[in-house]
Amino acid sequence: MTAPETGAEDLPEQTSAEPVRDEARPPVARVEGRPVSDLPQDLYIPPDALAVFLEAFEGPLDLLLYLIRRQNMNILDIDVSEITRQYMEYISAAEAMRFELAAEYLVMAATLAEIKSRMLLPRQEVEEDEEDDPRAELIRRLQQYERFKKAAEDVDTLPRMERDTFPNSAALPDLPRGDAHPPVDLREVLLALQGVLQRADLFTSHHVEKERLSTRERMSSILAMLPADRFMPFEALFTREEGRLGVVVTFLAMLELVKEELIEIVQAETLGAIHVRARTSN
Amino acid sequence: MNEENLKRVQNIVEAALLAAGRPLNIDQLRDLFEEHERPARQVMEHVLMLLEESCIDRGFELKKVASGYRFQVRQEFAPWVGRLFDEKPQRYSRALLETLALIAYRQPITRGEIEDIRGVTVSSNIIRTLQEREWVRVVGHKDVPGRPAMYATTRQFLDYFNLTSLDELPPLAEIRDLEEIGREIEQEIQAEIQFDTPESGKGEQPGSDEPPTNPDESPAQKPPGDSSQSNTTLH
Amino acid sequence: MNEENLKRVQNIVEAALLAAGRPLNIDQLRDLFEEHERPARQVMEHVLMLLEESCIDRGFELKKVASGYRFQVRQEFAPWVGRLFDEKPQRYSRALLETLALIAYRQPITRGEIEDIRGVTVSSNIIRTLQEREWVRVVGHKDVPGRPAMYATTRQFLDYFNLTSLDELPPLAEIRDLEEIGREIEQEIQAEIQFDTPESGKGEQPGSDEPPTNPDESPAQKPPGDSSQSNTTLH
Repeated sequence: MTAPETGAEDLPEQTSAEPVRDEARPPVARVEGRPVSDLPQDLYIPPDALAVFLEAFEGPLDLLLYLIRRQNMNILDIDVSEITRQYMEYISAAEAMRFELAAEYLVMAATLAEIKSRMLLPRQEVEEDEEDDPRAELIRRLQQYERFKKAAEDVDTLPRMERDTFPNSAALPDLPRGDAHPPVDLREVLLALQGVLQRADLFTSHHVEKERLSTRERMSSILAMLPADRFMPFEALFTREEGRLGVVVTFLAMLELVKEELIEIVQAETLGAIHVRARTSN
Repeated sequence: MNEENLKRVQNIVEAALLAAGRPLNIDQLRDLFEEHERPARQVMEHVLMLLEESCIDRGFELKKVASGYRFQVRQEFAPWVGRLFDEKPQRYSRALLETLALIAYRQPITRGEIEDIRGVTVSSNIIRTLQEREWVRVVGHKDVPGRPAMYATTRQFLDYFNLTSLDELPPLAEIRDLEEIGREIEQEIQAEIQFDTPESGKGEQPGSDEPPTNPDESPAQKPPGDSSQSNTTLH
Repeated sequence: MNEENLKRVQNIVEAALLAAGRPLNIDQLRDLFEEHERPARQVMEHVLMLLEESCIDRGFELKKVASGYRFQVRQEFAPWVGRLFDEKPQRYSRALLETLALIAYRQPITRGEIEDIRGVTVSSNIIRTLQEREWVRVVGHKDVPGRPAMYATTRQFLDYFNLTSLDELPPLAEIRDLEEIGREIEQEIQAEIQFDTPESGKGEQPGSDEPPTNPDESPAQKPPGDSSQSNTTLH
């Protein structure tokens, strides 16, 4: 913002604006300097109504705006003494009936009183400098508040969900099951095992340690191969390709399975065929 | 893409938007297709236009909001549809709306700054309600004593109020000072004959009152008038 | 009722069915209208027929179900719509990983035996998940009261972890020495979680019984001192 003086130099016509502005003022706003002849008639408010009345305002700025609008005043040219007088009426009425006012109302009362007294001081005739206008700050605040008050009203009128429109949806058809398997890192599995082992203190159990996992693996596969209801020839559990080691591992696995009573081995006659089946209780 | 294919894409998009029940953006819609059949962005935009046209004269419309496209009830039918729901649409207090408006138009803004303009304290309830509704979030802390939180609006706020960006908010009234009003009155008088409003205000207060374009990409715009380097700290 | 009115009723019904998110029957639909404008049942039936026809060749259809009418996404678009709900898979729980490890190292093993070692019950969900993933299968039933199933790992398990045989799993004794791996993997998991957060966690994923792995519980945090001792006592 340019300083007011330079602004006037930049716009020469502006210097002649002052008298023009005076004349252009709407008559309703020309209360300044004149004796106030017509008192507002609606100042008396019953106590209950006053409480409701004050609660309807969002604070002192809102109340002031109301008073200004009711007087058909222009914000930019408020009659401070009149507005102060009306404002004080409400405040003292509220205090008289011990209606608890927010502190902001009292601060505003003080501000108004101060502006009013400064307005009464003899003014130097440097009209163009509105920094000297004691009302400037108040006017700025009123305007600022008013624009956001208006903005809030505008926001309230925007078409909004649940009032002006509703989101649409339709029922789902049968959806294909997504293949949503989480990835697993083997190290995660091992870490998990470590945790269990610590808890179970299985390290002391050499039983676990001694076994080669290939034996365990073979135990599983033998069990999976064996039908529960009938015997299977012993030889069917081996494959030639695995060679000697395969036989040994299979044999160890079978011994382990027998020991754990998971399978039974039957040989009908000496040197006869060996048959194996999974153990069942029946 | 031939017409038949276009129609199929249109139906898939329609099906997806109705299945989702929430806004989907163009990327999300394109991702529904396997790579070899995925429509180009322009095709998708065209399809959305066709879809919009196909709902003219129906009970619902395709609406673009901040997070994408969604189907919603046409406003003219809201009174009937509203009867489906027991609860009356919530009315928001002036205090809440004013706080929301200040955050929307002046973000990022602290509670203290809101209170300065409104001239009253802002209750914690209001801030909490706005945050619970996910209309408002903390985008940083101002680097002043007490490090107060700075608030900004969210994408959900825009979605809720049927906006695609903050640009679509109703314009904020211009603020005028005493000097300006003097000039204006003079102009009014001179312009009795030819009425012509210059673009006043806009150039004189650069950006200060214009809402940032995209709240998500610029969550911590500096407060208006702040020219120092880092008044603002982000999360 | 003239054509214009009919069209209006049709649009209101359409809007209501799309907004309701549940089936509405004819009475409920008629209740949306004030008494003086309420369409007769036959009119409503006619309107519903018109509505059904208006959705031919679209992505959705009007369906009559037990509790009324509803709009439903057409089955033919399920493959595309389904991708909307393809969530990023959540991580497996510690409980699941422990169970898997015990089956791998102690197979064939019953659930009861797993529980004995872990000291807590193993949920059926875990076993089911492992079976669905085809990492674990039942290889028999133990000949004890209740004949519990015995579990073993599968070829798919070996394939997934790039093993040719279980022998390639590190011996148990080495597992105590995993602190290094533990720390390493934890960092990876953390990094992944950080990547995931912006989109995930919306709570759109029902039915995931397993809480996500909590990296804080990871055994890698145990004091390093006590590993050196027991390590030597084994073998």
